[in-house]
Amino acid sequence: MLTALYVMLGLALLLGVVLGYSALKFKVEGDPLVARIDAILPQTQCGQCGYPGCKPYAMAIAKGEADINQCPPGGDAGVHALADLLGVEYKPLNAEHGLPKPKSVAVIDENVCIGCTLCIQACPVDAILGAAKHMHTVIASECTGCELCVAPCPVDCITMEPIAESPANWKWRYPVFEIKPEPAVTRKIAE
Amino acid sequence: MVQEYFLILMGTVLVNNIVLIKVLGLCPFMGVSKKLETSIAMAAATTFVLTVGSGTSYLISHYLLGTELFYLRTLSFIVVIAGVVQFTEMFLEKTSPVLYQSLGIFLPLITTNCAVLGIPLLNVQSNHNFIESLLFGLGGAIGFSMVLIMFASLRERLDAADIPAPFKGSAIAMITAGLMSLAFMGFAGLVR
Amino acid sequence: MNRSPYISEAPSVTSIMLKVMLALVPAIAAYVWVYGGGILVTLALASLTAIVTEALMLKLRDRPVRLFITDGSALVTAWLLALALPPLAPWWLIVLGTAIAIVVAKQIYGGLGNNPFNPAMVGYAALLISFPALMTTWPAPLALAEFELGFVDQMLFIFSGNLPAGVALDAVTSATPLDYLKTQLTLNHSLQEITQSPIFGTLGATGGELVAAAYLLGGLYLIQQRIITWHLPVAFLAAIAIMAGLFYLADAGRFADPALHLFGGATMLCAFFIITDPVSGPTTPRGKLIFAAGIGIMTYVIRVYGGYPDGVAFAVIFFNICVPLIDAYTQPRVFGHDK
Amino acid sequence: MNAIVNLSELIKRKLGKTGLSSFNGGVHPPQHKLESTTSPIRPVPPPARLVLPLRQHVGNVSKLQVATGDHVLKGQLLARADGQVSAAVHAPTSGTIAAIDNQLIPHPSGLPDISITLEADGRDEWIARQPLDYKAMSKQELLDSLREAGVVGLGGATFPSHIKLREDARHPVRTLIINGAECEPYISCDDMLMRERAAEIVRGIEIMRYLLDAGRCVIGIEDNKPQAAAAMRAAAADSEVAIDVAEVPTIYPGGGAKQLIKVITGLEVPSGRLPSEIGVQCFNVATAYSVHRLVHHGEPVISRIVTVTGHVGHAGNYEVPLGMSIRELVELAGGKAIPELIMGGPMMGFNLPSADVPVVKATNCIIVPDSAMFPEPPPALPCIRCTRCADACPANLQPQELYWFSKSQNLDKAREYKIFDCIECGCCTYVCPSNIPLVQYYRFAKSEIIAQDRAREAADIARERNEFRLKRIEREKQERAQKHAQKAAGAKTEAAPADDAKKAAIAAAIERAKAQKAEMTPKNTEAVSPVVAAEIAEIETRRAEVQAASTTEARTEEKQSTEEAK
Repeated sequence: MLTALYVMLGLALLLGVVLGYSALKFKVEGDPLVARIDAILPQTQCGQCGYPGCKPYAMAIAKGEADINQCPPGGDAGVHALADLLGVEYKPLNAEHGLPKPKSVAVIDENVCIGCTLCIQACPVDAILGAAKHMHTVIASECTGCELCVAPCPVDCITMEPIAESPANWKWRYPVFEIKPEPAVTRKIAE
Repeated sequence: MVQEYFLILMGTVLVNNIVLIKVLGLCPFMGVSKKLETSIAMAAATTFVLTVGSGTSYLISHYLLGTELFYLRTLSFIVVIAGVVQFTEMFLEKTSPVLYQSLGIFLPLITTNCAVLGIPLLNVQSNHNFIESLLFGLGGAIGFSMVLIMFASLRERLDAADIPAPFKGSAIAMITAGLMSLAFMGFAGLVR
Repeated sequence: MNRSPYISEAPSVTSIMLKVMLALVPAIAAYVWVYGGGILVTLALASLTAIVTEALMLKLRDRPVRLFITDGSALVTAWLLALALPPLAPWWLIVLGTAIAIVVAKQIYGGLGNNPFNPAMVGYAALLISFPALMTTWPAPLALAEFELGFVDQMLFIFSGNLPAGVALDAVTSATPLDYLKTQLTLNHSLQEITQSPIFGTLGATGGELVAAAYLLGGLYLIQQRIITWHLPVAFLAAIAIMAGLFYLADAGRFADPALHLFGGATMLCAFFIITDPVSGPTTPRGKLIFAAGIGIMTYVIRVYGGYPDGVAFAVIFFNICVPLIDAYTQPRVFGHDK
Repeated sequence: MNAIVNLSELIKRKLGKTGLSSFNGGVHPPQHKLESTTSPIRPVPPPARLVLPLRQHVGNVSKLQVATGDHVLKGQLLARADGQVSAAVHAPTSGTIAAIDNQLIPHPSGLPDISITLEADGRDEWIARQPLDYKAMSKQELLDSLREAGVVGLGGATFPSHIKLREDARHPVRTLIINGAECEPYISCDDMLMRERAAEIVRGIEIMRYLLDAGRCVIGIEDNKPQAAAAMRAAAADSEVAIDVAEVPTIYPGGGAKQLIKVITGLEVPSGRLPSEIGVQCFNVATAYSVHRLVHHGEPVISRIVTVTGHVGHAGNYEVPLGMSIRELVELAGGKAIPELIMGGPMMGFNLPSADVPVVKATNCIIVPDSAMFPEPPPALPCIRCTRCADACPANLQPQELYWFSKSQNLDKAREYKIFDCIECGCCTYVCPSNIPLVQYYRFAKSEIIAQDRAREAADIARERNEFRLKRIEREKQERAQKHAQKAAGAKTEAAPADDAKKAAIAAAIERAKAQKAEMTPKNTEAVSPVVAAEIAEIETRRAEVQAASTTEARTEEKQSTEEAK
């Protein structure tokens, strides 16, 4: 009986030493995962996920504090990508955090704008130009469509306008495959 | 001699394939076969654990436990395997964090993979010597890796197939595993 | 809108399937000549089962029934399975095998174009595992049989299992050459003694060699019609011939000559009709060579060392599993890319 | 059949008879060129109304140079090239600018785009034309005038030619290839141009060759156009420079730039690179012709040869002013009912969204189909992996795999299997027994991948800008804290030499509070000139009015807080 104890003790000690050594040897610094999660996020910095930006949300996911389905701008594809990266099950977007919308840009009605600069301070990507008391303009190409500038405007002069389809950004549609009748699920919705 | 070793290897890889014929280690087989990349990593990790595990287990059961302490076999094997798995985990986390993340829970679960414990126990049962034990472990590991990778590549293709809704996902995977098993049954009798 | 190209020059799927069936006709004729008309009953039964199960599954899956029934793929599967089964197999075995092939191996995976395994071979292997005795009971070629069953007798046998009064089962069946070879070798008979048996004919098997030649003929027609490419049959036959040749050269007393392996068993059927199934096979030229050679080698190994007299079905399914990997690693060089 | 043809070509090449190379696959669709080659090119008088889209080329939209109501002359510049990758647009006849707005353009999207509408005055009055003495001017000047004349590739790609004609010291062009292969069925505009205006084309080629300083010059013509080849050969013989005419085998898509380069030089253009990087440059014959018109006649690109064929009375080639309505053109050619129209050939063309779209620089062919010509294909079946498509693919791709990945929207895999090497020639669909619209799947996958890449790029920029902003805020906070600390330290030494920690802490807290207030005040309102201050006051009153009108309490509070801060 005692031998058995000694044997197990010895084994445990030996393994302990080996593992202890390798724990030191293979110590991981930082979390490279955050960068990879951040790369998937759409960088709208809109805060709809409940975190102050995309990076904080990425950190929260990496820590396991946040779920992967809290980013409406990333859409379904984003959730799929995160699920793939993290090896977890896909889940549909959490409606609490909002629903995906067509990509839009902020447009300032320059007749109404009073130049208060509140929107400039709200913009997470410095995409609004203008000095105090001068009307402001959105750099459309830099605007992420986060809508953070809409609420602070005291005169409600900012509107979100969906990006129109033009021959330059037009996409080919998914070909309709005639042989399949409508799947049962969508038909139910139609009813 | 060489021929015998070859037969052990072939026998464990094909004829008595650990997953499809012995039906061991189904948990990672079903769980980590959704993506080819992940399955290759899992295969490599399991191969390492199995080979090292069966070698050390042989040493322990022969030189440490002998015949009188045989009742400690399962226990000590588990301890050793857990240690090897822990080591693999640390190594992977350092070298490939993404892989580490995508293997997720299945990496520590190698410990409880019945194939990994089963092989050392089968070794003892069939009185293999050290080299035979190693080969048996390696063969089992190759067999496991082979079918895991084949299965993963097949499942990747099935992803886009027009599979009827009730069979999507795990159901078709189980059926596919069954049909794979059918193919491996044809090897029966190749090696006794 | 925007469906360019607006013109097309392609045979339809249906016409491809019909040509495959046409290519099987000589073999069926040879079958009738060698084993009697019973095979026609088997074919009809298998066809009927295939169409009924396929239609049923399409209905359940909510897919257009007429469109997919008329593509002819179910019939091809049924015919191939029927030709692989022993000619006088009982009716329920035929129905069961065809149903497994169509339902499990084909429709559950999504039907035409989606099945990763060769449906006919899945049906065959499932039957072989489940009913080994029935699946290895072959009728003797009419030329060798002690009692010659007529068409009606054969039909009765298929449906009821009863032979005409006074005829023993042994009188109408015989071991297939590959089967006989295997059992006799285990009894330590030498190859020379074994091949004295009349069932071995001139090339491989009395009767069987005629059928094999008919398959070869049909296969050449398919190659000429560009339904199949030469890669698969050539690599497969070459692999079997080389394996058999090497072993035969090494020890002619224990290993049969290549001719037996090429013309015996299901070799020719497999070479031109089974492994050439495009859906479950590889698509790259190099992949096809690897795939077919692999099946050839594995078939030979199972024949010589395995527990089953013929290993074609298992080898085909095994390499079906490998197809995605083979394809992934044999991608040809794309225009403008370095290798 | 293909196999036999390929084999025969292979043998021919092995015997070294042609000195030509070949590419994988290809198909042999029925030619249907005779319909449109029986009569010579017919000139078309300028119509009453022309619509000129500003996006007729690859690259940036041209910059407008005219306004509504302006009167312009034939050949006058309407829109200038914007940047290097762009081309100019000119008036094809004299008249008045009636409108500048969005008009339907011949584009597969069927979407309108910014266009100039020109009402012709019927005088068709030319602007002063000045032929160029190209040997006397610098190459750069010549390139600039090409850019200003709107010369683009007229084979269909409409890539601005001046970029391709620029000499590049790193990649000297050894072989200049002039593409007269015209492999698509039905189209014969290049064929007729070569037959009738071979000498002019050769003049253009001489200029191109001079610009590129190319060592060798080859005109590639498919061997189904013996008349064009003979005409070009005769014209080339008259030229002072050596120009070869190579009759290449007739096989679709042998006229694709990459394929033609492979056939003539045996070189493959590396994936994602330009032909110039392997020392080859390739132009359409019509492009060479427009270079000639510019240099020797001073005429910009205002018309092009268009094949009108199919279900029309007088199928043939027409020299059409750009901007002419396609409906008018088809009616001119004797087309009656126009249910649908195809622009381009039957392999790569597309349905026009309407007959009322203008002829543009890319319009090489208009097909008026009747129902028997292009019957609706039977329903598509699943792919049976027969690999006929792979055998036909000139890019040596595996179309069945690309289809599988595009269909399941597995875009990463599609890219991995090199979907961007697909030239969308349509050979795969042409031979598909299952009638799968393969090319459509690839177009979908490609445009989806491009959109994804753009989104990723935008995200990267947004991330950068966000990080920059966070850093800036952090820096400003630190600077403020530093300032306060200094002030506090100064106050401390003055007021309390006994070093009263408590007082210092309070001072710091006050400073912090002030700082917070300051932060709330927009920074850029400090130190304004009196004029601006007056303006501020004005805006303030206006804002007060606006806010008085608003009912929400929160807003009033906000306003108060801002005003307090001031």
